[in-house]
Amino acid sequence: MTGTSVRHSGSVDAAHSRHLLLQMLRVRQLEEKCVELYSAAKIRGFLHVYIGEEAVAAGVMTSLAPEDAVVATYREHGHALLRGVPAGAILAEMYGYVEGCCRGRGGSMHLFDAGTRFFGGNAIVAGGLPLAVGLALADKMAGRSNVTVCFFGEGAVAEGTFHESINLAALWQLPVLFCCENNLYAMGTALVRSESQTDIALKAAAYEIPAWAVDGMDVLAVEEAARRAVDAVRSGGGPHFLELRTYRFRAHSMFDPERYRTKEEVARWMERDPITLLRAALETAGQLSAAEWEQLQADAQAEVAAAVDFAEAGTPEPVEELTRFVYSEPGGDEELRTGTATRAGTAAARRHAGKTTGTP
Amino acid sequence: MTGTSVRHSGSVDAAHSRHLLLQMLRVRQLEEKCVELYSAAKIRGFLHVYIGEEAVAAGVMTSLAPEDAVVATYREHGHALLRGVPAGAILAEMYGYVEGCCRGRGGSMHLFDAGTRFFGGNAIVAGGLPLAVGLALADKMAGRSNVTVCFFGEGAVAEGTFHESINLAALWQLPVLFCCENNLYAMGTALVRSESQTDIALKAAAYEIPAWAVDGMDVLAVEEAARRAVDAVRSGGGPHFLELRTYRFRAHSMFDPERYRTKEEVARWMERDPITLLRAALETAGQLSAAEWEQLQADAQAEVAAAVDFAEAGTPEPVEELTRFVYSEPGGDEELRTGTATRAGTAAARRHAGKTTGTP
Amino acid sequence: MKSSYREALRAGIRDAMIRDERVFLMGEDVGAYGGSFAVSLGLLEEFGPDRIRDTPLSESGFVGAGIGAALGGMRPIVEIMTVNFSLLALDQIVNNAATLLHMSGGQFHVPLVIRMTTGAGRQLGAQHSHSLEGWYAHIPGLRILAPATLEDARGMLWTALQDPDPVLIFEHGSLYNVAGELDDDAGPVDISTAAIRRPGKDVSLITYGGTLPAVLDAADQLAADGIDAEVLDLRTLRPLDDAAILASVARTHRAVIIDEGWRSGSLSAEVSARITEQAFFDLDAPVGRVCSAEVPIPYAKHLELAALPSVERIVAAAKATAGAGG
Amino acid sequence: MKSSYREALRAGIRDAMIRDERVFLMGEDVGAYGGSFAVSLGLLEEFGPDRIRDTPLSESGFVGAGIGAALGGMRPIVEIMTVNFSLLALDQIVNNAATLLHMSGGQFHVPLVIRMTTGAGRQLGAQHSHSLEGWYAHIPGLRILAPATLEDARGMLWTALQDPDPVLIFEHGSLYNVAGELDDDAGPVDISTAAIRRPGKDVSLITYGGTLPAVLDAADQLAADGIDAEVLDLRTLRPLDDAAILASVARTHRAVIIDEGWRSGSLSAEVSARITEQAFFDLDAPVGRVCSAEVPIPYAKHLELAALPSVERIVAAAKATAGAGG
Ligand SMILES: Cc1ncc(C[n+]2csc(CCOP(=O)(O)OP(=O)(O)O)c2C)c(N)n1
Ligand SMILES: Cc1ncc(C[n+]2csc(CCOP(=O)(O)OP(=O)(O)O)c2C)c(N)n1
Ligand SMILES: [Mg+2]
Ligand SMILES: [Mg+2]
Repeated sequence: MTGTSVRHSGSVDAAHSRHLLLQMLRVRQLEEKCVELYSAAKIRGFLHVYIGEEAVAAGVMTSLAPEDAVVATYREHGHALLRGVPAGAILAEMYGYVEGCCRGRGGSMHLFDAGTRFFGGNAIVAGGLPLAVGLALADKMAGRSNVTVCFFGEGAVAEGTFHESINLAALWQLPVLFCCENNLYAMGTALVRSESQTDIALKAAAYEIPAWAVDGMDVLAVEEAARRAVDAVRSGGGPHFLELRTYRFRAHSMFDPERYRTKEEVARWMERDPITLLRAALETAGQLSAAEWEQLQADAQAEVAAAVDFAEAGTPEPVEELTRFVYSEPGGDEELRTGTATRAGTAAARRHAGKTTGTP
Repeated sequence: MTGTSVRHSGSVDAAHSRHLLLQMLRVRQLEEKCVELYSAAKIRGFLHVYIGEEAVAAGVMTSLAPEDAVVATYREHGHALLRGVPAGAILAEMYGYVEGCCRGRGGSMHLFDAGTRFFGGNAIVAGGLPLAVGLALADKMAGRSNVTVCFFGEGAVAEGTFHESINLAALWQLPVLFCCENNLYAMGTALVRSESQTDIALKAAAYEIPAWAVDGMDVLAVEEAARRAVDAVRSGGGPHFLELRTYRFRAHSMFDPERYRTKEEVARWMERDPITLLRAALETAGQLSAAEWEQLQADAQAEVAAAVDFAEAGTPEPVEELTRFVYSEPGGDEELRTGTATRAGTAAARRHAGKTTGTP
Repeated sequence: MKSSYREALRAGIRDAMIRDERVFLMGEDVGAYGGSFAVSLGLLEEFGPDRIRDTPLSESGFVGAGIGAALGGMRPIVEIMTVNFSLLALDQIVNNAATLLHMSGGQFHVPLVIRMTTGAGRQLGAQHSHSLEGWYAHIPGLRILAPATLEDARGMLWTALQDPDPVLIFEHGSLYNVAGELDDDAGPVDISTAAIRRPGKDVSLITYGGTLPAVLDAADQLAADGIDAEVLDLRTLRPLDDAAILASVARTHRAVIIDEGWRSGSLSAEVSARITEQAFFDLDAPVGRVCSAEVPIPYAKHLELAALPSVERIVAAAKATAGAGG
Repeated sequence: MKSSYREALRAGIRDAMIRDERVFLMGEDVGAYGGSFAVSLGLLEEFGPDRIRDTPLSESGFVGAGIGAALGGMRPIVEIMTVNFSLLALDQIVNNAATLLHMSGGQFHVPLVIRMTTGAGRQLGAQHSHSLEGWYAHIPGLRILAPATLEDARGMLWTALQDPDPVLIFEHGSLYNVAGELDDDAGPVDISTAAIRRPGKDVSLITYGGTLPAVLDAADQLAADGIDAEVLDLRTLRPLDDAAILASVARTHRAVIIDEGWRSGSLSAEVSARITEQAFFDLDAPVGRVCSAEVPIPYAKHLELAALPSVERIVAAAKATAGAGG
């Protein structure tokens, strides 16, 4: 299937589709709130939102088991949320509070959560790929049938680290699923100005690994491709590669004047908003009533509102603790010695949300 | 022609073939002398010889013009010699004498010569590739129709810098000829254990650049492929890539016990010794008499003997000069401010050789 | 004329592009995006995509290509978006740019300028807040510059481009918006000497780059308390202007060095060691240092601020030094 | 039993592989080739290709994979052939290994050990002779070790593997063939303290790693001239054992630091600055330094030797320090 574009075909369970719609809505609402909070100076630093690309994380995450691992980029709020990191812990992190999923030490670009095996959040383009390779190596050596999913942008493909990582994974037949979120731009650099070979799936296939291009605006297509790939990886098929063709509707970050693309181009892509597309398909099929749609939106909004409350109630870490977490603390803080347990702050955020988030 | 193996076919001028034979012999004799001198502790540090691979440098260099640029690796004595750096200046360099092509500062792995636009000698695997890209960029921006040839081993293909360099050259359509000397091993690491895709030409083609595999033991095939590629590059065809399938007959360096390959394998490849092959072909065609063969050998030997004399007569640089050449010397040493001129020591070696070396 | 530090840098690049056609600017998003910190904004329109050259995300590749282009006779200005990403290009910088002249026995010069943003203070977290210019200053073969003023932001580039050897210019991210008066015809500046930004006689405050404003503020506060601090801006971190450092210490007999690098192995350590070696018997008190806390820079604002040199810490260190010894 | 430094290292790796099945060794040519410096010779045969894992030439990739494997519960030993090539992996080391614990607010530990050869002295030229361990010691989050003795070569690894944080071990190339007696049951050693290798009362010679033998020779020569030098082996370059340094200086009142790094920004500068800061009024003379000349290491033997710290230069510096002040 190398190099061909996969689109979803066939029937899917309506309830499950509505579930996917909710996942995308949750990310959308959270991201819109982040932008709002940034403008209100509640969040600082660099902020990269995922609006327009929700189908990718939503479609991939459903195939993962709790023991699987996820590695993402600096545009990772959605991945963290759909992996199960509570929205409150994410927002509190961006507020810089100790209740944040990293005590406020990481910020927007560095969300981590041991409890859900969410390995970040990496602000070095392509910096997460070797980590994913290593996590998969550990699983393989230990005989565990886990999958490591690694998200990165098409801009990362030009980095040498991409090349080294894919080669290692292929050579050692490691259980990694590489998910390239091809949104056509790396900041202001269009794909045609960064790659001599713009067919990313084809490029990946040159490492002798199965690679498909997928319509990243069609969450059902993404889900189908991801399920197939995750199953293959899990059953010993070695690394797989998905190129998810998507688009970011907003600026790269809060500092981007978007000189490099036209409003018309953005508008054209917004016609393929993954949320609108799925909503329309469900409505056409009579599988989403107006009331149901209202309810999904209300659920997502309620979750985000609760998360804002949680973050607003957060507290700064005492400044005396500045030099903690540079080296591990011998014995020390129980919470921090576990490696897989959920931090107290994150657990509190989860309780505060008052309902399950519906993700694995 | 991507991915297919090129072998020489058709008739070639006998005198020219004998010329190529001589070039290979010159390298062979020089390298054998280096090994001898190393054992005699005249040469120190790391020493990597090119024995078995002579057809590659010999076949490529004939297509180059004086204004072209050459970038090589730590296994570069042959490239330097055939580019026109006098054998005496090369040996004196390895003796650590000021008459060496780099005053003895570089050693075996770092031969440089401004006069022949020989840009090293690079002991970081893949480290020379970006330099080649940059040299070609300079030529292209200045509107010069020069070609930059970059030699590297197949081991370099795994490095991220390879990937970044090929992509840049392809994207910007720069006049570079990439020559991958695929001798199947990177130190002790066999190609199959370093690349998931072992067809290097195919891999290179994934960057959308013309790439061919060539029998690197057949100097005429190499020359034909190189001429074709150099012409294409020079006339604006963008970067080209040659995979030259060859083999190193000796150990990686003077410290290599060669545990990773069998004597039988080496013996099999030695049956394809590029010198023996061409000699046999010429003899069969009645184009190389016994006397002619003796003469070629004698010529090569004489050149090397003269080079040894030259090196033996060398002198160490005064130790007071230790910290020179860290920063450029303002005004200062005329010889060192030119950028393209031949160093006095190198020129002396050339005079000493007492005859032209027969290379461009 | 009124100028920001960013505009001064841009004017410097423009000047160079106009003066010498071998000069070009290359880096990630220098063109279509307008520069990640808007330094090169508008230059693509003026000079075109050949000379304002956007690169893919390939720090090792395009820095190495800059070295090659310099070998090939061009005068490249390579922009690395931030010093954090320069680690990906370090092999090219240390093993090629800094050594080619030497390895070739003086034959091959590398007239390359690399510019990059450095420093913390904007809540960008551990992977975007390094201050590694002092670290780079360890490498022979490189010249390291840290413009702290508008004049230097504008004038250092041209002088650097005249240097036949590789020069790295570090622009502190917190300076881009600093604005002030800059002479219309502000021209090239010297890049080998330190500058006294405030003369004084009681203690030498030695600093550079992004911490200069805080040090000047600290000197004002100290003045109010009757301590007359001299502020020395190193400007060039390699090679260091020992003469200026020693002359200042000879006047004041006390010194505090302030830099944003992590304390251990910081540039401050080197300056301190040199003062000890060369002016030990001039000193009335041990040389002090104010550096960043030894922690990857945290995102949370209050923690980040606590990690960085502050006016308060500088004042306190100066007072401790002034009070010590006798 | 008789052992070389190389054999001691190998024994350390073997011990660790046997004791803990999560331990594995990964790097270029560690397996089929037998290790570029023969440290891992024979281990492939004993432990198989899964645990003695040859990697392609991809320093960034396999070092990063080591970090990932450590996150995933393994205890990887990553061998980088030499420190020179580690520059290609620096982004992974500095931006990931050293920061993940902090960025994650203490959640993710990186129990990774990276071993590499360092140093000059074998005529390998500018790209193969760096001594960058002192440079690495600038980075918070890393622990930096420099075994100089057989005991440390054998024993530091296991202790390093118990550390939940990344540890870098630097093996000086000139030590591999050094041989001597090593206890059969030589076991893990402490990795947080410096060690006095020769007690003395007149001057502290502070060093580590590859220069220790020369410093000990120098101390013998000094003894012949009536100067009783104490030799302190730092062993751990980060974090530094300040207490041991200060205690030695408190006894001798004079110190010379010897390291093979380039002088500017060397580890010696940091040690000097710390002594000045914490023991200024104990000192009878300025702290001295003997480092490498600030030049990419030349190939020619006489120039290389002239660039490196030598017994003569150490003796001279110690005498100058002993003679200074009064
Ligand atoms: C190594 C490195 N270089 C540059 C940057 C600055 N930077 C941050 S995001 C980005 C664009 C990345 O684009 P892409 O990989 O396509 O991901 P996207 O932002 O589109 O999701 C750049 C250049 C960085 N963070 N890391
Ligand atoms: C970045 C880097 N890593 C490791 C080495 C050590 N090393 C020197 S040569 C070599 C093998 C290179 O093999 P290849 O590229 O195939 O060239 P060949 O020696 O076969 O000509 C290695 C691993 C190095 N010099 N540079
Ligand atoms: Mg993108
Ligand atoms: Mg090879």
